[in-house]
Amino acid sequence: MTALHVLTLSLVVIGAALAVWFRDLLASVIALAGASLLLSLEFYLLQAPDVAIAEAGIGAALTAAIYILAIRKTRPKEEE
Amino acid sequence: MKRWLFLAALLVVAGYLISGGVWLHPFGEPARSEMDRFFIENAQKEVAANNVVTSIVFDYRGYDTLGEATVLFAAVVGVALLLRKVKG
Amino acid sequence: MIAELGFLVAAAVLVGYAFVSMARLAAGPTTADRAVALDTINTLVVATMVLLGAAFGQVVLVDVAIVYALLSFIATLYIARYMEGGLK
Amino acid sequence: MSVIVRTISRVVAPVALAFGAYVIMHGHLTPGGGFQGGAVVASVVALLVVAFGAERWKKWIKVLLPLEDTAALAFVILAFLGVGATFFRNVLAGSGGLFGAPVPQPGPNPGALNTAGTLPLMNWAVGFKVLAGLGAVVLLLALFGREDG
Amino acid sequence: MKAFLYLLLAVGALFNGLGALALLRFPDVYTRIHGATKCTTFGSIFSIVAVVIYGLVKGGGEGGTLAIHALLALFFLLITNPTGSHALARGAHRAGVRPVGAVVDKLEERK
Amino acid sequence: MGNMPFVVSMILVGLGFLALITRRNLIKLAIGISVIEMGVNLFLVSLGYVKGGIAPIYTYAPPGFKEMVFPTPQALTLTAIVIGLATTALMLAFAVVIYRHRGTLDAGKIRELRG
Repeated sequence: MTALHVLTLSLVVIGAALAVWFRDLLASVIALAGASLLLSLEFYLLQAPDVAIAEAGIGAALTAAIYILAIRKTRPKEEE
Repeated sequence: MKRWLFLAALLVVAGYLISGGVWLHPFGEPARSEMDRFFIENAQKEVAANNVVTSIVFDYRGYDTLGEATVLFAAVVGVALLLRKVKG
Repeated sequence: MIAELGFLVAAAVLVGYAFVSMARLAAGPTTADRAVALDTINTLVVATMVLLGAAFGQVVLVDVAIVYALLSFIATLYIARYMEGGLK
Repeated sequence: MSVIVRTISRVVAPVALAFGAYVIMHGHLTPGGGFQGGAVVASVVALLVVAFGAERWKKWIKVLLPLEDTAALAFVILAFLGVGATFFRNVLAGSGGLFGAPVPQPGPNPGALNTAGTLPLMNWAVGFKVLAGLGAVVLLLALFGREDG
Repeated sequence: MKAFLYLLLAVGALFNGLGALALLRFPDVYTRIHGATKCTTFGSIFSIVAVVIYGLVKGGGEGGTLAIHALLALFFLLITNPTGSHALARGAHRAGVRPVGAVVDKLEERK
Repeated sequence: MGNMPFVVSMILVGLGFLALITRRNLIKLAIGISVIEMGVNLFLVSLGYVKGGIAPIYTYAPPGFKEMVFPTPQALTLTAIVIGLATTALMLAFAVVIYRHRGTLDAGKIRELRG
């Protein structure tokens, strides 16, 4: 149990750090989607299936969808 | 100079946040539990729902959900006003 | 028939593989590499969730895995459509 | 997108709609409820947008935006049902009518669908609200900036 | 019975590991898609079938529900995962990513 | 392990603030706010965790369970997630409209081009 918690939480932190660190906005959104996915697994481990389903439905599809639509309508690179 | 000041402020804020996390009460042993125990024991009798979370969302703390519905409505109206093309 | 410990260990191993995928997500030279890594993490997490539902002995938790299996490819489709040059 | 993606979308979209309805309907028994089921169904809207293009679903905005208002109104009316005692009073629970059956036995049980009073109705109202709102958001973002608007 | 379940779990973990290894070691996008998607989907079949058999052996309403829901998850995984990989490979080819070390590109020649 | 979920949620909040301070792209700022939201949700849910507890659902619960995880923080988080998506969509709509009018997403340049 403890090992699972530690692994999942480290993965969440790595994903969020990558989402903040990437300059390419699309890569940043992909890392954010990965972090949201693993955060949902952490909610699952914390025995919160309601929250996990909400995070799954929203983080898996809708967040990535609206971010990518917004990036498509604007500029893909973050200007320096 | 400015960069060093920024780094120092960053370190201070990070140390503050992380020490707050470390010295909170231990994980897995919540401090106050009367309200939640009441909900867990009485949800089946009073609301007749097996899922305690749903009974809280829609019954015990329904005002929260009402506020959430208002915020969602406002956000959707804002998006529609911003992005909808005005005809004529 | 105590297979719950086996399920738990298998789930931990699968989460460990997600580290490798995360390394590819960090390193991948093109966007497509990162999207492949995200897809792999999706599959691993779905398998992990099903295994943990059996390991905890709670049937209702498996619904989360169904939602993920059903919806996780939509993000991949959006990334692919973006790379094709669609969605204008 | 390609033929394969369109074919699979034709298979997956009804199944996901049915699963979203299951999540909303069993909100008082299994994990789920209005928010989660609405998010699942709104993801179906996102899938249809990416697979078939956004123009095809342009007139759905005229349906989705009023649907959100109607669902919000239904939720508030359901909340007003119990105004004799308190706001958000669950008047239907245990009354014996529709959704009024008491829990089979207290403690762990397989559950019965017609329990929990106004909770399933509120689940449906909030589910329609969330699916209409988030689906309209995705459609509006996808349609913005096209020449034919 | 228990040994059989453990065997299934071990095979599933092995194939998932091969998929992750392919993701790390292969040279370009297309081989990574090939290795990662195929191996993880195949390994997940074994892992989830172990849960299904566990539920069926356990029996009762609880075990039956567990088996049915796990089978549903497996079914959706089997439908959606190859679709995503197909769209991704197509998108990568349209975006101009070329295979490493490829001598001939038949998809390019057809145009 | 210890208090690792609390520490991780604090780290997520710090990362989001870092993105908000150092980056100027509007969509990147939205990503930073999303990261802060993730941290807050994780903090709320892990506040309600009880050691050895099961999910607060009586359907098919294991017969001899001792504890249940506290349900109130989960209910609050549930509404917070949906609100988070709606407000993110509002922020992205503002970003798209600003790009359409000003031709840039840089927060500093937008401030200079007032009027």
